[in-house]
Amino acid sequence: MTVTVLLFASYADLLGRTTLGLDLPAGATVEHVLSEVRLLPGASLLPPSPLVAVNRSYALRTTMLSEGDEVALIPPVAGG
Amino acid sequence: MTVTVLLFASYADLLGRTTLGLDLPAGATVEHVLSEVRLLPGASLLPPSPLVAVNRSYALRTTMLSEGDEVALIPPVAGG
Amino acid sequence: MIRAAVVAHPIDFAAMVSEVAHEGNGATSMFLGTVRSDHDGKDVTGIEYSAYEEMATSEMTAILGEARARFGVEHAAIEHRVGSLDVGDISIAVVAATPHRDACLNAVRFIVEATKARAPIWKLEHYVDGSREWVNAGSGNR
Amino acid sequence: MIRAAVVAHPIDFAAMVSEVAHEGNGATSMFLGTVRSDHDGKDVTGIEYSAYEEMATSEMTAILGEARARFGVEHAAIEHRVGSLDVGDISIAVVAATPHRDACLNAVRFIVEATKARAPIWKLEHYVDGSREWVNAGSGNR
Repeated sequence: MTVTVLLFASYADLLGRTTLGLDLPAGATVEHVLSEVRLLPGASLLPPSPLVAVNRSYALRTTMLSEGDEVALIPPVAGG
Repeated sequence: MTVTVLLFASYADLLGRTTLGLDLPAGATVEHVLSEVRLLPGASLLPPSPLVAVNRSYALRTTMLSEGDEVALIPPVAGG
Repeated sequence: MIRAAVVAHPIDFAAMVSEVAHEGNGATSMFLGTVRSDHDGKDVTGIEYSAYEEMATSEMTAILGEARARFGVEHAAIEHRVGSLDVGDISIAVVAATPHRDACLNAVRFIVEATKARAPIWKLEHYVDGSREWVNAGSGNR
Repeated sequence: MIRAAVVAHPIDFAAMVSEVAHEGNGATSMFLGTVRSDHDGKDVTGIEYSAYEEMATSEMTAILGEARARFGVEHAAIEHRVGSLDVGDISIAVVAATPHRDACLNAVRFIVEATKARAPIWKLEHYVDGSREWVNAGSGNR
């Protein structure tokens, strides 16, 4: 299945991109996405446990993904 | 000595006036003013211990007065 | 700057926000009191506010000074309107601006509550049935 | 009504106050966040705000719903601006109106704090020396 990964702010700067398509095995979780992202150049500076959202809601590392899901890595927020 | 008494809101309605000049003996206190005011028609409906201000600051019943002081009886406030 | 006033004209809260603006401030908090259409179940048509104006001004100025001492608020303003107000009209506006948010949020609450408790201001409510009543603080007008 | 939005234009807080007005409300509370000229001692020339807009909007909408459940706030709005802001520009505005004052004062504080904690929004500060830095929440930007 295919999921779209979104990167923002400092994470987008680190990885030099704002979006990424990933092909994952059925039953893949958020953890799988993080493992794939860590293979990218620049990913060594990501924190050990970045916040993640799936389809615009905060999610766990164990959250199961489905075809077409939008998975976002959320840097420390600083709104206001 | 002469002091000016100011009445506001419900107290002005009760006593039918907003101001009153009083001639008091030297050394008179807020208590003297209250005693004089209680002689006015309508004063029986005043509360036993109305708030009083002297020269625009809240004062005690024992506060001593001076010539020309402005003594105000302050009904329960309801600003905002 | 701090400024307190009793005014007889409509309150321009946007102008007050501009007044407390300062490039060192990252947070502005405001409170508006408005005339409600009901009070303790009675239909209100309007409120006549009156004040011991000189004392109300000096009491509100003192309250702003206390807010400065307690919360470090250097930029704050308060206006209380007097006269005949209709439903929806603004009776009181308090604004405060500070570098960080806690100070201005706390200060505005303090200023509003102290003003309601201490400023010599009164309101005569007019009801749909033609009756009028002096409102007693604490009788449901929080 | 409750309404949350991420906007790319200057925030019109007076319009938001009008938006939450209702004749049953006697109290309106507002918070504005503005760009400060300094942050942890560094001179700031401006801030670039960015957001995961769809999620920020849904998260802020959820926060307004929580404020309704907790404080009974039926009329509230929040706007967060994105893009390049100068010192003094408004980055966030929260307004809430309720019958009595405690509810709107508490609700505005809750909404501001929850939004800062949860909405996926980031700021890149630009300093006088030409450097830029992603601001980490909790590093002095309360």
